[in-house]
Amino acid sequence: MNESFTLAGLTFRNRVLVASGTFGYGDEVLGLVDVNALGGIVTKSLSMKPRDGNPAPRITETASGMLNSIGLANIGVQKFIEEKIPKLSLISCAVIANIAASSIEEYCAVLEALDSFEVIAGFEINVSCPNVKEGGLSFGTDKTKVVLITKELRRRTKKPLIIKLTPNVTHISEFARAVESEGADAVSVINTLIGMAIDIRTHKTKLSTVTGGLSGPAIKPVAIAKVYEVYRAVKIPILGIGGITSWEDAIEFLLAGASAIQVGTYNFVDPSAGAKIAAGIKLFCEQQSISDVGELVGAVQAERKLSVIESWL
Amino acid sequence: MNESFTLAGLTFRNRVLVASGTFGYGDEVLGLVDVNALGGIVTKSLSMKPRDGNPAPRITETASGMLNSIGLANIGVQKFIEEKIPKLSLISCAVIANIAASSIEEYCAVLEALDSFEVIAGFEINVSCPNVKEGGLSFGTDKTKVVLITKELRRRTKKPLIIKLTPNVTHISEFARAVESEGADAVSVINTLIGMAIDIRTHKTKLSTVTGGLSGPAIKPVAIAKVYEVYRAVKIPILGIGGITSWEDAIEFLLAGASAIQVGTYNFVDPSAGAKIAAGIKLFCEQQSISDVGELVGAVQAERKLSVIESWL
Amino acid sequence: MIQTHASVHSVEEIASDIFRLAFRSREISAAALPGQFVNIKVNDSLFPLLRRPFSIFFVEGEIVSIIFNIIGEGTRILVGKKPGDVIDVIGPLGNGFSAGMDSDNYKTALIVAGGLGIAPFPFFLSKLGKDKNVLFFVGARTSKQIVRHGIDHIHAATDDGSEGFAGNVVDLLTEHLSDHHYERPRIFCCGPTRMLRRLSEFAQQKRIECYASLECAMACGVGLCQGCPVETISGKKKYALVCKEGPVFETSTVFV
Amino acid sequence: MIQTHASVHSVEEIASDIFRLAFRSREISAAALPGQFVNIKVNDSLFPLLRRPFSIFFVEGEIVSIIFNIIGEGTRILVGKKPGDVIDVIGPLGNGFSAGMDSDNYKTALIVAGGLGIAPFPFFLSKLGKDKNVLFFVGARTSKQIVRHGIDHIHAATDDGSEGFAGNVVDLLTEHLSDHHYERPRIFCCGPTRMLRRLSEFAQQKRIECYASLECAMACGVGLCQGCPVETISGKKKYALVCKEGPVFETSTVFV
Ligand SMILES: Cc1cc2nc3c(=O)[nH]c(=O)nc-3n(C[C@H](O)[C@H](O)[C@H](O)COP(=O)(O)OP(=O)(O)OC[C@H]3O[C@@H](n4cnc5c(N)ncnc54)[C@H](O)[C@@H]3O)c2cc1C
Ligand SMILES: Cc1cc2nc3c(=O)[nH]c(=O)nc-3n(C[C@H](O)[C@H](O)[C@H](O)COP(=O)(O)OP(=O)(O)OC[C@H]3O[C@@H](n4cnc5c(N)ncnc54)[C@H](O)[C@@H]3O)c2cc1C
Ligand SMILES: Cc1cc2nc3c(=O)[nH]c(=O)nc-3n(C[C@H](O)[C@H](O)[C@H](O)COP(=O)(O)O)c2cc1C
Ligand SMILES: Cc1cc2nc3c(=O)[nH]c(=O)nc-3n(C[C@H](O)[C@H](O)[C@H](O)COP(=O)(O)O)c2cc1C
Ligand code: FES
Ligand code: FES
Repeated sequence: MNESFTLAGLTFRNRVLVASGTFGYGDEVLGLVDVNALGGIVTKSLSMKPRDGNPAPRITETASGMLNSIGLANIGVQKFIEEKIPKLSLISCAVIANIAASSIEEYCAVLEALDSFEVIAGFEINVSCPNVKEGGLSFGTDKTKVVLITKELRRRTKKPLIIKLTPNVTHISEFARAVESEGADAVSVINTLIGMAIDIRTHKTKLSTVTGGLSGPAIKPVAIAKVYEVYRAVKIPILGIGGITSWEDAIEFLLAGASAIQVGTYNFVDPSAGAKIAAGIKLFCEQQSISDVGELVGAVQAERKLSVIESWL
Repeated sequence: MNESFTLAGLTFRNRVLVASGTFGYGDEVLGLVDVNALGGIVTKSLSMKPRDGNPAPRITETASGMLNSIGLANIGVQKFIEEKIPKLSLISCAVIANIAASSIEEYCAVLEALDSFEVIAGFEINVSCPNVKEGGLSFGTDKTKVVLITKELRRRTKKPLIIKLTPNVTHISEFARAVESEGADAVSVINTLIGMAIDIRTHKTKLSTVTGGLSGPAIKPVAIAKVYEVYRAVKIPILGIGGITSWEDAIEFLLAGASAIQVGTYNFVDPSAGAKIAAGIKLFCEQQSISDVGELVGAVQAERKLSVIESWL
Repeated sequence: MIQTHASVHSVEEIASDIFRLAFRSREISAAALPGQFVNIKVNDSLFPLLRRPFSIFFVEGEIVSIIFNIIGEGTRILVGKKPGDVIDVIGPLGNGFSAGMDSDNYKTALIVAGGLGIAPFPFFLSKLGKDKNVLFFVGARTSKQIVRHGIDHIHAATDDGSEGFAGNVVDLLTEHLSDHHYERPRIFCCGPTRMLRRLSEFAQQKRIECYASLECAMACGVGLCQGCPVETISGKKKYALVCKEGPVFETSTVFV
Repeated sequence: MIQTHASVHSVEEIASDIFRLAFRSREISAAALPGQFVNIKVNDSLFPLLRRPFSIFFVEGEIVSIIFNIIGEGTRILVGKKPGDVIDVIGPLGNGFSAGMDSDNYKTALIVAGGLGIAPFPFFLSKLGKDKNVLFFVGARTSKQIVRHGIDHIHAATDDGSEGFAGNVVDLLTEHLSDHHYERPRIFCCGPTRMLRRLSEFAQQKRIECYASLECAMACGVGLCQGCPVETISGKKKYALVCKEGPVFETSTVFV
């Protein structure tokens, strides 16, 4: 049974990765978790300089989900190179560096700083970051900016380049198509939904930053719909993300069109979730006599016989 | 303690309504529920002709939420007038007719058919409907269409006109501003999020229509964020909707900027939820010596001292 | 239809992997008709969110009971209930079998139940007119999964042949009726949709009236959501609502 | 740090509305240090989603215990656990009090606990060097809510004056220390943030070293999410992570 998946020349041992910001730099739980049972690790978003992140409170729980506003707290690319890369060189699953930045120049600089390290197998670009030059609006909701970032980064690396799309747009497929034509090798779908919570006793927002990102099982149906929308729009592979807690969830994403999946929030509940999910997918495929997990990708039977008028609400 | 709320001359007894499509036409559970304890009832979306709705399955449960694709099944405006209006005339809370249509002409025709009935206190317009003439794309994601619908309907009624916005757009506040300037009296925020689920054994989608609308507690954080975004953008009142199950949830929406709220999915769990929530708000305000529930509207302390760069992720 | 906080009376395994939960409710027990169902909120948390519908299995005094097997989160929570625990129940709901069963136009009730489809029939039997003959055909995976509560004699069909006819219950019925003749029969059935479809065909061939209790996903159970359509064959409407107009339908109105 | 399915040993109310849950874990009991915590998944459902952190209250053989009061869904579920139920526990986590307590630089441990802030101290006491003097100041709403487990003598402060000093525990400590002198004191404390802040001020005035166990919302408890920052006064970093670098901090590093 073939579990592996190849993306622009990079082979992942299996189709289960851990999502950016939910598994540190891959070395936090080495004693607790067998990371080599994963297809890959995506690092916490890295920026050029270290970032302190937002004041407390940074997280709050919601119904089957959570809100976060970590503020891209990270050690910065230099310290990452010095302290983390040596440790990551010892593990055998693929390491994808996730990059976040507040200007296009910064995206390029971080990528260039990392590109030569062999252990960095590819890049995932977090475009859900505020564009400081233009008043802090997110790059990710502005197609021209996303296109520009993709173009500039594509010129600078031969490694797999994955653009991580935000779901907070009307048509995510337009963004996927745009980055596909700029040469992105894959898209990650989805980042968190914008959400907010208020403490009714204090009248204060439950996150210091007012709004934050909603993740966890609550958003899974939205993520599946976005993956399916993107799958019908582009040919490049999709890394499906959003609320995955079990191998059943992972297979649902594969059926919807994801070539691989990432486990996010659920790592906080069970740091071994990724390894368990990979094992679950394997067992399921063996039991169903599926010889390659890839057969499941996009295999949903979505009978779109229905007239359009019947298709909404 | 003043619980009431006045919108364009229409006074609601309290700030708790039941949402369209989740309470039938108001007469289904008359034996079970005291509807007069509600501020108002919003009817199931009405179209000109009766609509059968979508094939089964139309609903599926998700983590702290549900997906639906009812397909706007309704008895049509004529039968509504003949069979439901006489019954609705016997209840004392405000009745808002919700209108859904597949063309601008149809929106106008339904509104005109209902405008003369005294029991219809106002209109809520569901713009999350496919625009049949233009290939079935939702009116609700196209600002020019939403503007046009508002303009045409505004000309045709003096009753309160509420536009119900879809959350499936990049900036919902732009839609709110646009309908405000066309004379809408209020906006309802939010309709369902687009979502999808797949049965991994059969590979079939769990809804006959592939995608559907996600509702319930899972979406509450998204709804709160959208209400807050709209609150900062417009002066007209907001009817807050999305995942409300308790008076605490209702107050969270008021704090975020909603002038009143609507209970949707949770009616299915507890058809008396609306009445209980109204009672809970009342008790809370009395205990806190709040003399008017309206004091809570928009009273969130959102300390936006943070620099923009810190405000996302 | 009432909404009540009912006290759990007992939970017991009445057949292999099949559980009976009994609760006390004066109002529901007084109003219940065979074939109706109750809609239960299994806990007061937001997960699982929706109520779970279950046929009324039996009513004895103020005690109403349901039977179920463990499918997912909802039934897993139900099986853990202890006497005295409180559950939020809405019921009785739906039309029930009454239209078909309280009729002089038949003499023999042929009851056909597949698996958990046995659920409505003990109560049905207890309310059936004394003038009727009853034949009870029960299909199950294995002998251990046959629910026998309140039923004197059954014609069993088991997948593994561990009791009665080895095979499915529709074949058993067909075979049985080819050998035996009954006075003015009528079929009442509940079970997997495939079984109901086959029975519907058989009944139409034999010109026997056939009433089936259907299952489908439900959000509200009371007609608020329009979430439970079944396509109707004739009639003005394309769909009927299983929760309100059903769950019992004359099969020729819903199956071709 | 290990992740284990631990078997619940007992759940009991040890003071008014305060519960003790004990579970069996060889690995966690062997590794635990005073002031560390465990992170518990209270059920295997998706609601509540995240683990719940609790200080290690006591370790006896292989039995680890925590104490808590009922706050929301998570603690409500925990209190319903029965002996033999299995809970998923990650622990022991965090730094614990060791840095401060295993030191020759003090002689008298002044322990100050507010409410549930008592939680880490019975275990702390059981591990404290025999050469230390201990004074135990405990604040609670009322006498009935004072947890006395494994503690011989306490100086109580109650809000309602039902036992000891009527008022808050910081005032009690202040008053007590104005009358008494202790050899080379050091403060160890846990409780509401406001109390810790006041103690920190007091300690800085008196030039007493003070170690506090902090609480804050946590998503992972192991350093993966960066969700639990506490602002640090000095040092190169603006924030420290409560779950990894804490929960115990020398108060002058986190409170002004
Ligand atoms: C009118 C009616 C009567 C029923 N009577 C019985 C009965 O007497 N005994 C019995 O064991 N079961 C009965 N069922 C099915 C029962 O409702 C489901 O087995 C139960 O809801 C499963 O819940 P769960 O949380 O354990 O499963 P999950 O699979 O976790 O449930 C997920 C969702 O799917 C729905 N669902 C799952 N299975 C079914 C199903 N077969 N039919 C409808 N919805 C389903 C649930 O309600 C829930 O919304 C009946 C269903 C209906 C509609
Ligand atoms: C290191 C540490 C040690 C702790 N030790 C104890 C202890 O020994 N005894 C005890 O009773 N409590 C302790 N707490 C607090 C305990 O974790 C919360 O009371 C508990 O999580 C409440 O969960 P709930 O589901 O009942 O409440 P809910 O209010 O429903 O929880 C909602 C969310 O808020 C979080 N939360 C709620 N209250 C707190 C809180 N005070 N601190 C942090 N997060 C919170 C929950 O973890 C959850 O994510 C400790 C917290 C931390 C961080
Ligand atoms: C605490 C937290 C921190 C995150 N940090 C990042 C990040 O640094 N970069 C990024 O691209 N995504 C980040 N994400 C988004 C996740 O990678 C993922 O896209 C999202 O959480 C949805 O998946 P989930 O529902 O499985 O968590 C973060 C999510 C969480 C919950
Ligand atoms: C089953 C179902 C049917 C609905 N039908 C309609 C409808 O006909 N018209 C409409 O404007 N909104 C409809 N909605 C949307 C709700 O009114 C509400 O906006 C949404 O469900 C979010 O609120 P909630 O999370 O409280 O359910 C429907 C929702 C559900 C769940
Ligand atoms: S289940 Fe809601 S209408 Fe039938
Ligand atoms: S709780 Fe996740 S890093 Fe501390």
